Amino acid sequence: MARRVGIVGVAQTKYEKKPGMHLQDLSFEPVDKILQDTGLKFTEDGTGIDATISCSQDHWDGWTISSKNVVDGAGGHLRPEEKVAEDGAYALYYAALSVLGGHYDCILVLAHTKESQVDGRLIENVGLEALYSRMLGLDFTSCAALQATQYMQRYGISPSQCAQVVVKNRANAMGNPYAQAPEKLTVDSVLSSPMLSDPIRLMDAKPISDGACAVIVAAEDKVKKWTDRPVWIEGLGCCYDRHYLGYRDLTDPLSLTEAAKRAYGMAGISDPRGDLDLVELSEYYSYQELLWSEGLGLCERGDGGRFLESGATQISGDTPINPSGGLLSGVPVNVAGLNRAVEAVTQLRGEAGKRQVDGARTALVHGTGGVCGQMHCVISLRRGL
Amino acid sequence: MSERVAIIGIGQTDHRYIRSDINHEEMINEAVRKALEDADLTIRDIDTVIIDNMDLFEGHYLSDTMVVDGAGMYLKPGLKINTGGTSGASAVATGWHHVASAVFDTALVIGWQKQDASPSIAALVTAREPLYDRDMAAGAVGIFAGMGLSYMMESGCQEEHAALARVIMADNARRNPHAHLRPDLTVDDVLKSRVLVWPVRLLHMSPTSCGACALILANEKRAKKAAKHPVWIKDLETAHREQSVFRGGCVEPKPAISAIEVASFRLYKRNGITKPARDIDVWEFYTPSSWALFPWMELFSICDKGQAWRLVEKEAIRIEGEIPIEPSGGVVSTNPIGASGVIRVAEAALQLRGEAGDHQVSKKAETAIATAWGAASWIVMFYLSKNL
Amino acid sequence: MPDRKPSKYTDMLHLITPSKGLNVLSLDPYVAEGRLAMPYRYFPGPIATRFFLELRDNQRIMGIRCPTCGIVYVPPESTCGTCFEKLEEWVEVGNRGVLQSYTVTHYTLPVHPDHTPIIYGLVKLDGADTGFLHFLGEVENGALRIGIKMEAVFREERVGNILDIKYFRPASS
Amino acid sequence: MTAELLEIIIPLDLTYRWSAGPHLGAFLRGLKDGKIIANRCPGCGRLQLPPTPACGRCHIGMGEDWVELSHQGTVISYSFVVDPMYDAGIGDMRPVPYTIASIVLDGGPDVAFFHKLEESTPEKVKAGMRVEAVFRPPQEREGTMQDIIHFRTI
Repeated sequence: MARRVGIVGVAQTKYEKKPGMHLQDLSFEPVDKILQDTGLKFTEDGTGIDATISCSQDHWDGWTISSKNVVDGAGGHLRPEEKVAEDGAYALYYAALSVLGGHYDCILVLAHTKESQVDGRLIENVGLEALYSRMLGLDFTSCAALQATQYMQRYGISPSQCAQVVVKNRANAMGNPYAQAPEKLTVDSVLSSPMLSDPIRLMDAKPISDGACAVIVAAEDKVKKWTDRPVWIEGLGCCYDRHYLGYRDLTDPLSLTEAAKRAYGMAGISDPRGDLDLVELSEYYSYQELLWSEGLGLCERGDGGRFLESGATQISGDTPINPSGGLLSGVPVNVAGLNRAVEAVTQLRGEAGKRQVDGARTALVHGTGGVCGQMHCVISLRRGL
Repeated sequence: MSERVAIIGIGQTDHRYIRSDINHEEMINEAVRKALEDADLTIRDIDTVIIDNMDLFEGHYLSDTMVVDGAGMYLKPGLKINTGGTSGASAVATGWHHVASAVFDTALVIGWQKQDASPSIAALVTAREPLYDRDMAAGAVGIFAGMGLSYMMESGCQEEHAALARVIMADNARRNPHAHLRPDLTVDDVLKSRVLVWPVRLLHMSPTSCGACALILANEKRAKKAAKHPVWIKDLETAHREQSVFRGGCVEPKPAISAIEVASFRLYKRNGITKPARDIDVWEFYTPSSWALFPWMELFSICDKGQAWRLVEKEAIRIEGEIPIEPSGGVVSTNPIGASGVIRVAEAALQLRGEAGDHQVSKKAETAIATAWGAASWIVMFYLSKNL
Repeated sequence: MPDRKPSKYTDMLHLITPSKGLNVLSLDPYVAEGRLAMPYRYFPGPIATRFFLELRDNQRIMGIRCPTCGIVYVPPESTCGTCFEKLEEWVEVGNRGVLQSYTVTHYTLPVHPDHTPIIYGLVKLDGADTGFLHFLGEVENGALRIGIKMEAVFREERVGNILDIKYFRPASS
Repeated sequence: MTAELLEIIIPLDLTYRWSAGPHLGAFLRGLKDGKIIANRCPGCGRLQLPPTPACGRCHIGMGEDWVELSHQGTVISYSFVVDPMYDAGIGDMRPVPYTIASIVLDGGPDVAFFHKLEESTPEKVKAGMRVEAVFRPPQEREGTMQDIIHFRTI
């Protein structure tokens, strides 16, 4: 690519239930933090931030045009602001493309969601097509349970292997001050949590969480000028699978593989497990960390369970997955994909404290949206020299 | 410099109050097939798909995921944009950035809304703060009443001129088979239409429509091999507005500079447009009410302050006029909200191709401005040109 | 059948219980309970309409075949996602099929029908190439395994939507 | 067979626990005490009504520099809500007709307050008219915009 795009700064809120915060308070917190951290301002002469790309959902905010809760604090007054109605990784993906397109040099990307203010299962129900699925009363958990049943039975993945994902990620979260639910767990404690929808138990699912985060991306020359620890966006890829559950092979994360292929192609990654120093992926349920590991080509199809048990994905392993604690430690939907990037950048800048993956130079960011991971977005990052 | 981007495929449905004959995925498919036919391409030639719509009108969460098959998005990269009334135009801008980035050669942009699914006003009102004005506010009529009121006081414009503007839009719409409302109107018909909030009458407001519009964008290499003459998107500009002053009545007591002026000044300056009325051949504004036409003609610097109604009185904005505005009949005739922003760009492009058929402007059309308006005075605008 | 006029949204308001409006739960921090209740009406379009009418009038499950890739979609869709072909070739599939996946959901939602337990399943009907998502019923503990034969059970009163099928139960051999 | 028109009718009914946050919360608590409170931006000095966390022009936090505004003001725009309309907040048709107005309160020139007018005969409602807030009796107030019944002409 002629032009390179990189990340100048990141910021995030603590992830927790926030009954005391209005949506505007929530979305402004990381903006206020990132403006102070980077010293950048919203400008028109190219000396600062040129545009804003936000990420939120009308259903989750309970607002038509949910970005009306973002515009004021995030430089939307008499300036360009657009809202991506997808997982936060897509907002970063679109911002990176916009910088590569040359119309803007510097874009503020932000995402916010308050899951605690509404019963998200009823939103997920209308996230299913209306003619054949919606009237059955399904939500994303019961659909994920159909995927987990098929995947686990076909490849002999055990509930305890899924529980080990929860144990790993909630332990990793103990090194992450932003995480909502850091905890030392045992496989048995996970396996004894109440069943939501066979085989998914309460602790196999992401907790309800509120939060927001922000990232500033910019063209190469400005990244170098504004930070001494640049992180370069080298690979971008996303992909849609089909919607209706029956039209897909739920055990084959085909659209994730395609998205990863595009990102790896752009970034020149031929051996993901070897080339990537860490992965921050979006596991809304424990089985998904195993399935997405296969989709990302970190291990063979069906080997997700053994790959987890091998210890390779621990912070000390050769391919740490979710050193941040992942979504299972509490990150809200939409914010999830952008939070993956915030954590990956924090790792690549060596600022991850107790959860730091030593010497990390390359990282993979993954976001997903839709029922049973219908669409995926993969972004590969590399620390600047 | 980024890749140059052109429109090489245009497709839209016939926009109607209700489409009980098809579901929304089939409506989208209709527009996509027409755009592919227009560009003489197949879905395999499309590298990425950008789609937009306003969720709560049909009540679908992640509505893009449900139309993957009909929209041709399977195993393709793409995403959904939603910026309210400007969603369609923001989606075109998103497509533009995707192609300009050189990561994609082509992009399919789809705007759609199927407003026969729910009471539109009730969905629109949920754009208000629930703890402040949501349970009292009632749609956008108040904004345009304020606009019309102050414009008449400042410029000497009379009600008859806004009625004439509405008649011209109806005349244009009757020459556009895709338009929704195509009545045979006289100024008296408009003046007898029921008052919503004086001076805005029922006929002055846009309908709720079902419709979809698809555009195919391509980089320079692909555009030059395209079946039809490519229309270049030379430039684009977006300017939103802070929301806090637009609580409730969406009226700002001390109106600071408007988003239209800010966005158009920037775009004009970058492209050496010094006299818009001369440099731009045709305009597709996004005016949800004919009362907005006058202030916006002046804010877009087509004419000086207070002169817009005189241009309308002289009927200069007609299809045969020297400054044709909204030859498609505009949003006041057709408003499937999610598609309206895309339709503006599509109609402007048809004019520059000389393919607008019965509503093709008489003058030679080489340049066009297409705009979208939404939320409380958010604006997205494009500068289109027949030549590179 | 006469072509019924589309209903107005006011005809659907009986499905939504009215309420007062904002209900202040606490003043500091300030939290108030509010609502977003909308009547949504979707037109199925020609393909889904034919499918629903066959369920209602003939207790028959129809699929549609793509002329290019040959896949038989049950339930049917208008455009083959893989080939982007318009689908018009109807195929009758049996009421029996193979269980591809299942789950028992242990929580209830207002959108759930009133029968319990809530068991969902994917059933690949004989003659179809895709899974059909629906409820499972008449299931003893431990009876469900991927691969067993299932059969559709229809409701007595059918109205022309997906719930005209009551559920799939393990097929009596 | 002529295609019969089928309809799939699925209402959506979501309940939200709206948090006002410190700024809008102060405003709503203020209404309960019979006050109309704005906050002033430390950057540009503009008042925001209702108070907001951030200033759109300075991109900084607004802080809690509260300013109590007069209950009297001038109407700058108005609408007569006449047509029957469904209200998603109450799951029912909204009682009509009523009149709404944007009102610049004395002491708060930067942003218009929004509420109902008591007067609804079109001839008697015009821009520039002076109005005053009519609060419910204190014991009937809950801390919502409905603590103000409407604005009456003065």
